[in-house]
Amino acid sequence: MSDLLTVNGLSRRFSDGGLFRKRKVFHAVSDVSFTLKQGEILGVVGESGCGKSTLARLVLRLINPSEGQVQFDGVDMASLSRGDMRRLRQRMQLVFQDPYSAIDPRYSVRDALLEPYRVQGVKPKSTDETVASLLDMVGLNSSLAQSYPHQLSGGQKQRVGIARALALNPSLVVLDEPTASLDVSVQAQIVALLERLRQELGLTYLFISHDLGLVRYFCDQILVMYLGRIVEVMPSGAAPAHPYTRALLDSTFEPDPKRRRSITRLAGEIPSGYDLPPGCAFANRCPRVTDLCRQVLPTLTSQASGHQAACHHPLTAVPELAVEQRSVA
Amino acid sequence: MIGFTLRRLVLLLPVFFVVSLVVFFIIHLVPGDPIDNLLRAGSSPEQRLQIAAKYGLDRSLVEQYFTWMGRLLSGDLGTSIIQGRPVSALIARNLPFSLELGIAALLFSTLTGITAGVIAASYQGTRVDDVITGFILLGSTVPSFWLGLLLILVFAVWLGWVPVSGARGWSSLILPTIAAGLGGIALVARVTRIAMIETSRQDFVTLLHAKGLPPFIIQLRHVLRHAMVPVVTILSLRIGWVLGGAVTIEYVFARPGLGSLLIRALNQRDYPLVQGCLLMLAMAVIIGALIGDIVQAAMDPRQREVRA
Amino acid sequence: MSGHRALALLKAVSTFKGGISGAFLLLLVIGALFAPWLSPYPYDQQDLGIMNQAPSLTHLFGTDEFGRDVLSRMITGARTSLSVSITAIGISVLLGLVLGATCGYFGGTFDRVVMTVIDLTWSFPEILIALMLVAIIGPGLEGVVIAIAIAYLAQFTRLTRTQIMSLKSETYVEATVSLGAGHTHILFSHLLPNALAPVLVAAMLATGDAIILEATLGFFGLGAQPPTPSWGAMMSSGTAQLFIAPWVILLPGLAVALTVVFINLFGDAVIAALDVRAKFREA
Amino acid sequence: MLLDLEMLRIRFGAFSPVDQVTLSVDRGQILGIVGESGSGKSLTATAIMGLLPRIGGQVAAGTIRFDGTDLVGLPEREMRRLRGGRIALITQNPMTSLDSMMRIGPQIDQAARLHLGLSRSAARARSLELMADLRIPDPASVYDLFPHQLSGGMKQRIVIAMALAGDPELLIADEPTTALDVTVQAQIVQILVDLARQRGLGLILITHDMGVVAQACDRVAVMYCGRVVELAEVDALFEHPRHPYTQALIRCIPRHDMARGTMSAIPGIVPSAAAQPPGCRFNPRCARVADRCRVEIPELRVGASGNGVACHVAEAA
Amino acid sequence: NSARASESEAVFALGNAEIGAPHHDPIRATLLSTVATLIYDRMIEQDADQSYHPHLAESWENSADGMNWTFKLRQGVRFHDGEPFNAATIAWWIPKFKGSVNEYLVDAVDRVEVVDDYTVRFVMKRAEPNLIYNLASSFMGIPSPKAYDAAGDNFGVTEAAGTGPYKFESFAVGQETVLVANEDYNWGSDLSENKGAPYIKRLTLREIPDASTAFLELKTGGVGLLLGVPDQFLPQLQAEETLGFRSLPGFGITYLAFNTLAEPFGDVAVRQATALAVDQSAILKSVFNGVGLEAHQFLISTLAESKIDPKLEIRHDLAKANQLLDAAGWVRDGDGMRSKDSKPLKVKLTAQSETAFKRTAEILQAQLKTIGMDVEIEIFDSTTIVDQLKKGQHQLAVRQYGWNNADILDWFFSTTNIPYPNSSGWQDEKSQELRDIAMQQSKTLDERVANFRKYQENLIGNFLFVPIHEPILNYAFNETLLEVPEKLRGTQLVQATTVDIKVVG
Ligand SMILES: Nc1ncnc2c1ncn2[C@@H]1O[C@H](COP(=O)(O)OP(=O)(O)OP(=O)(O)O)[C@@H](O)[C@H]1O
Ligand SMILES: Nc1ncnc2c1ncn2[C@@H]1O[C@H](COP(=O)(O)OP(=O)(O)OP(=O)(O)O)[C@@H](O)[C@H]1O
Ligand SMILES: [Mg+2]
Ligand SMILES: [Mg+2]
Repeated sequence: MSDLLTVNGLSRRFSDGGLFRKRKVFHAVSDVSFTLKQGEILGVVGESGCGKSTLARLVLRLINPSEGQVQFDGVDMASLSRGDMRRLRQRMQLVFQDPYSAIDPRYSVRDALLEPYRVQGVKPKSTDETVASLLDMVGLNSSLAQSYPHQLSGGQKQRVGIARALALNPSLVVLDEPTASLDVSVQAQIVALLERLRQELGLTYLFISHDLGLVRYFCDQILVMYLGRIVEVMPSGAAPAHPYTRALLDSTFEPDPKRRRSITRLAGEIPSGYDLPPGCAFANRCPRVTDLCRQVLPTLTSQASGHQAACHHPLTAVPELAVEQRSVA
Repeated sequence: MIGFTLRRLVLLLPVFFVVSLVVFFIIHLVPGDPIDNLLRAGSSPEQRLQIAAKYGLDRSLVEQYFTWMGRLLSGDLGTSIIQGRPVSALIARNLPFSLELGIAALLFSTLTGITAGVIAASYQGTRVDDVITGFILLGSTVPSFWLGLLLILVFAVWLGWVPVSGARGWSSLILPTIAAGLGGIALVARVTRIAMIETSRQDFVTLLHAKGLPPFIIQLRHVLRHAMVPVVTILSLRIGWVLGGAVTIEYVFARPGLGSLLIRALNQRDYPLVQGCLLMLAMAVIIGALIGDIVQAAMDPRQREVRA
Repeated sequence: MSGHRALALLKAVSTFKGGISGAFLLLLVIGALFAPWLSPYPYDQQDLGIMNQAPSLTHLFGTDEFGRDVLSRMITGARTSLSVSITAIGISVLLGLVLGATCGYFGGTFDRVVMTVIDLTWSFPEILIALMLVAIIGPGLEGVVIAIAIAYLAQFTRLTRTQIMSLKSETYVEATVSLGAGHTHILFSHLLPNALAPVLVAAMLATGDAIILEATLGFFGLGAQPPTPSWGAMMSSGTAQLFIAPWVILLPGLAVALTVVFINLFGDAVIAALDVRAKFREA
Repeated sequence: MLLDLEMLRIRFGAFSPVDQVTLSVDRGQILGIVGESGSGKSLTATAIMGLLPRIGGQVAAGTIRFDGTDLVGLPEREMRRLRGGRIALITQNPMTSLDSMMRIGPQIDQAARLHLGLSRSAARARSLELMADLRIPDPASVYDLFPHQLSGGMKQRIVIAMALAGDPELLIADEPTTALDVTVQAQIVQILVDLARQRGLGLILITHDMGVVAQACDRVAVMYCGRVVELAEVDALFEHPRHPYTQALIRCIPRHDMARGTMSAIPGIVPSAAAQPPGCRFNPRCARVADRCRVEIPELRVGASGNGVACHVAEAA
Repeated sequence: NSARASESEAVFALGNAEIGAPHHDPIRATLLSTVATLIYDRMIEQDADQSYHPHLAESWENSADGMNWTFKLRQGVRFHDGEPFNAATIAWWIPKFKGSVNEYLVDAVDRVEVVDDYTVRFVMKRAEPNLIYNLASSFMGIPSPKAYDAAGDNFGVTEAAGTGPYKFESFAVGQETVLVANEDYNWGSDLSENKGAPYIKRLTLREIPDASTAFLELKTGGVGLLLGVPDQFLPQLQAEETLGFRSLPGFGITYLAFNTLAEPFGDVAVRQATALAVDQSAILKSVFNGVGLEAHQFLISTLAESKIDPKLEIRHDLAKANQLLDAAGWVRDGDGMRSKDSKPLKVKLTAQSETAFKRTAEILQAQLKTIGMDVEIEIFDSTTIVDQLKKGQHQLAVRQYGWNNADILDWFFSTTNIPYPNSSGWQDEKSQELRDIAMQQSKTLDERVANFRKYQENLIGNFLFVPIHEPILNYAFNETLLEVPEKLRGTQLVQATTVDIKVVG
């Protein structure tokens, strides 16, 4: 499989303030590199504000990076003209977290589905057929074409969002927490739909989520982000090497009362992206922290094949955990 | 906070320059000149030239502007051509009256408007809401000059409670205050009402109710505080209106004031006086907006944080 | 008009407040449009023999100081008052949309400069702006129209700008960008149409205020040139009339008040109707 | 029983988004209410708090018995005495649950001053104590901060402290962790569970996360379209879910040990409030639907064990 | 209510034309209110019939060649600041006008010679019979030299001192002036009954711009006397039982001005037709409520110069007007409007925004329609109108002047005053010759009268204006508060009458 997407040293800073106000720099994404092979599903997990959506926007070049490059199918996006970039957008699409606001409330489903063609100046053979087949593809009844967003349920809206993203036959689909605002039963439907579409259309997914369980279920490879940085890259089934990933995993509640277990309590607060500590950003909450962590930024190092962690004291190296444990029940 | 204020004040300098430019050229766009208003039947053409020379009106506009600006920077607003007195003195004489009425009307419309807005919001969707909104609406549909006359007729002529006109003592301030403030009530009440309703939909209000606090405490101590932010914004932007907007009221109630001074000056093309008044108003407006920002920042801790 | 905007209007009209006020406004507009046919007398026909006569069967609303029929003048006056305020607000809305959209969409220094100036015009008493403009432009309705337009420009610019700024961060706008859309498409297919509804409602309410402002300017002798009547000019045609022939002044005053009240009621009904839709969207 | 809801129906004008809600919770017990969005969880909580009139609703039928007294029809004054005192509420979003213009401390004090009649300083002392109990670092300085200066997890702890300030016997937490990060979420659930256990509070934990239910609750009420479809001990529920909806719900939770593509989904969509099907509301989506389900509304029958299910098929089995 | 508060207090409301005076310094002023006449005495007083009466000048004499004026001054007069009034005062005073806007008043005076303590002689640059008129002007109230020089720019604002019956107490610009009686006063003029201190001990003069407000103040007793009642209010006031009225002959003329340089008014026939179409009586009735007089010539009727040949007076004559237009080639079209060479008879009528002007314009519009003239009204503020007149942008204009001297003809029609104030653009050798005679070659008052009559007859024959209305001055007072003499003295209700007004009770 070829590399569809190559991201290299991508960073994005937001600065706040102005002429007369103290300037503050916010590191939303720092030094992120990865490659995504054709047909693969790459998962990105991390907590709110860690830069997942920013990464998605950078990858799609909806915003410009402060540093680093993104190569799509071998082409550096920075080298493209505005027009070329707009044309390239046909090949990479985005599905949003919040289906409720992803469609213009004044657009009917039909309008929304035809918008990609309008924007790209492509004329579909038959508009009615196109709309019908798109709806069919995402498992919606074609009678919904005349509906407006407020007449649809969340799951239906998300399906429309997916259909719109697929209208122009993209190769890459970035899914930015596509099920986060949906109920579990609907989430299951959407995930199943995404899986089917991937197989039918040979899509490549960059799947963003805060739910490690879901990502582990759905993705081939997982990027774990913490405060804008990748802390771990791991194959979906592997045991985590980074204490943060471990904590994430421990924080998910198993839907099984028989497996009630202790929860790792993380001390400390998530630092603000404005004043990041010099060392490992997780240092103040990490149970394994040493002085080294506070001073030196750990880089991604290989743990096993296809498994990297940015940690001075990765978990596989020390199997015993000296963590405060408490029983829930 | 002080730093924030200072920075905003520094920003005022370019604005001041632009405003002065606009003010100067606008008044000179108006046809006619002050000399005709100065000369009476019987005077000679030489006299006209003499006066033009005396006030520099014979020079080019650009030249006049720089002379004016030069004086301005040294704190001199110039001398009124028609009245022959320093512009600053004329403004100083009229300003207190404008302030008195403006502030009274502002207080009146703000207090009444907020009260009405709070009550209407508290009884949202009921008869009470309808009656209050309707009443306020009616008050704002009558032009103020009109209202002034009617108020005089009722309260001064028929009932004899207050003097008909003039600017002596608080009793003569009552009717002008009402006439000038009534229109503002609608604005304030509307904004207050909507802000209150929107605020009461927020989660924290639900939680306040869940704490068992009496509704009126919630409305007054919590919801109103939030609702005041947009009200303050609106009011701070209306400061110009406070100083110069009561022209019709001043006219009807025979009160002096900046508005009347400015209009008379405008009618007589008394350039230095018009420029002085306009500049003063513009500055008041800008400073009003600044004060509004500061008050808002003081009220809302989130803004305080960002700006500190 | 898009489907649900029509729906909102329908909804507004179907309420009690909305129905009554809508009917009144409709009558008013019809009256203004067909003024020459509806007026019992030519509005400028003087008859010094019947000066200042109280309302009677021959002159339902009485006569004025030149013996002209007040009813006829009020019907024609509705035409002037409405067209002045509607034109003024129309200009204001158009300009406000353009300025507000540009400022809100592109932001930056341009935005800051424009908004400073705009705020200044807003904080300045309308009456002063109007007096200066009329002095520059000359007498007649044009000056008044432009003055009113400028007086309300800030309101619409601000409103549009706020709308555009908040819409700009809506997900569906980003979705459009990710489809490869350019500025034009985003502005005209998404931002402006969505920003329009609140601006139009505000415009409607402002039309009422503009009628009052026209009246106030009439007080200073600005506006309609005699013998053209406007409600404002009639109301302020020498307050002496108040004591001699009150109907000449009171009736136009009443017309102004009623119109403004009904415009506001109708606006409220429309807002309520739109609000329902917004809630629906949330659900 | 501390709280006992029986056949509660909530009405908004002509339609009743919540009906046939029967559930109960005892002191020291944690009851989970799960259900998809719009299933009526929050409305039920609102009804218990007596806050329905504020949003224009009313209890149309049924009883809400709190410690023996029926809260339905209780005068507002007395309801207000309970609210924030013996019954407390925690809402979903800590970001918007605090008055952003008021300092943290006084917001916690309010309930204690109102319900316990404490003086300003006594209330303050108590608030600081509560904050310490909830492991808020340096309570004295947090006391004087404004909400925006705190992180989400910290804010939610403040909200909990606020709820505890009136010394409640019943605590209703309406999705207290949904808006929080995964790692923080775990802490908050932990805190609530500890509270129920240590203070002997009755806790109603409203959530849509079966994981939370499994890990934290003693008993569960599963809601679908405004009705409680199943009421059971937590172990029983997960081991032998009786209602087809409960069964389906458990099956669509992704687990890391599941192979991709093995997760099953519930077909169809939740019917809108305006277009509820006749009979069992789940019937159009139910895998085991019978003819009877399409016409006859199944009633929730609570047995002696306190468990029950509202399903014709499950009952027959 | 201050007017009732004390027996000897009163409040007057200034007339609309007097409002806005920035100070009470007669030398610098462009606008003076009644206040000035109360603080300062003049050398000569003029009565309602335009006759002259001694005041601070007990007598005066003009030499036969008109080049010397000798004045005998009243003795025992003191300024409010205690300074004596004498010949030195006059010698200081007259040169003060140099460079002021009022310089023209004493322009003809070359120098003032002090003959003795109470006699002064004005040596003239040229003969000026009108000097006596000028000396009676309110701008010729005499201030105290000492106070004047000491106060500088503040004179008339924060302080003022004259020899008049009232002393200055306070002045709030645009609002009110408070005066107190000068108890030492015993040099009242011939025109006053009361030669001593005024009866009203404390007098407030308020500025109330809105006529309705002023009316209501009078009615409620907030004001005792209105100095100038707008015509529209008169019927209303007359209906009030507690109010009393006095009037004085007018001080000016309302007229329709032509621009002879703008077609079609270059044609005397059109001007004449227009003039004859104007029905003064209808305007008097509807606009001015029957108050005042119809005007048929250009000067106020109390001036001797106004008594011209009655045949020349401009009077309504519709038939003749139409005849004239027919003859001039203006034919009526289908809609009744006229045109000539397919150029419609459509003209602009400029008017000021004040009610009386606007109404006059409206009625003129209707009247001119009857001769087929299509009139479009344009309302401007007064300054803009002056600007338009100066630039000759007008065609017809409703104007009014306030002047009680025949030399107004020179001001408006002399070639030297083109383009303004001679905005009619009138340039005619014969007219100018008559003007020169009237203005420069009249040695005595009688000669002056005769010369001006001839001058006016010439102008009227050229139809340079349409006289419309001669307003009279109306005063209303509250009879429960004040007692006002039946007969008012002076050209306006000023000092002469004020000192005779008593407070009731
Ligand atoms: N345009 C912007 N200007 C300033 N700051 C921004 C901007 N966009 C994002 N940020 C900041 O960057 C950080 C990362 O944001 P991002 O939306 O990428 O997070 P996320 O991981 O997607 O979070 P979530 O799970 O809540 O969606 C946030 O703290 C956000 O405040
Ligand atoms: N104020 C209201 N007026 C009318 N209907 C309402 C109101 N509030 C809620 N509803 C309806 O009641 C139903 C249940 O709402 P509720 O908020 O209890 O759901 P929920 O289970 O809490 O959902 P979520 O998980 O999204 O919070 C919804 O379908 C909603 O449409
Ligand atoms: Mg995101
Ligand atoms: Mg809920």
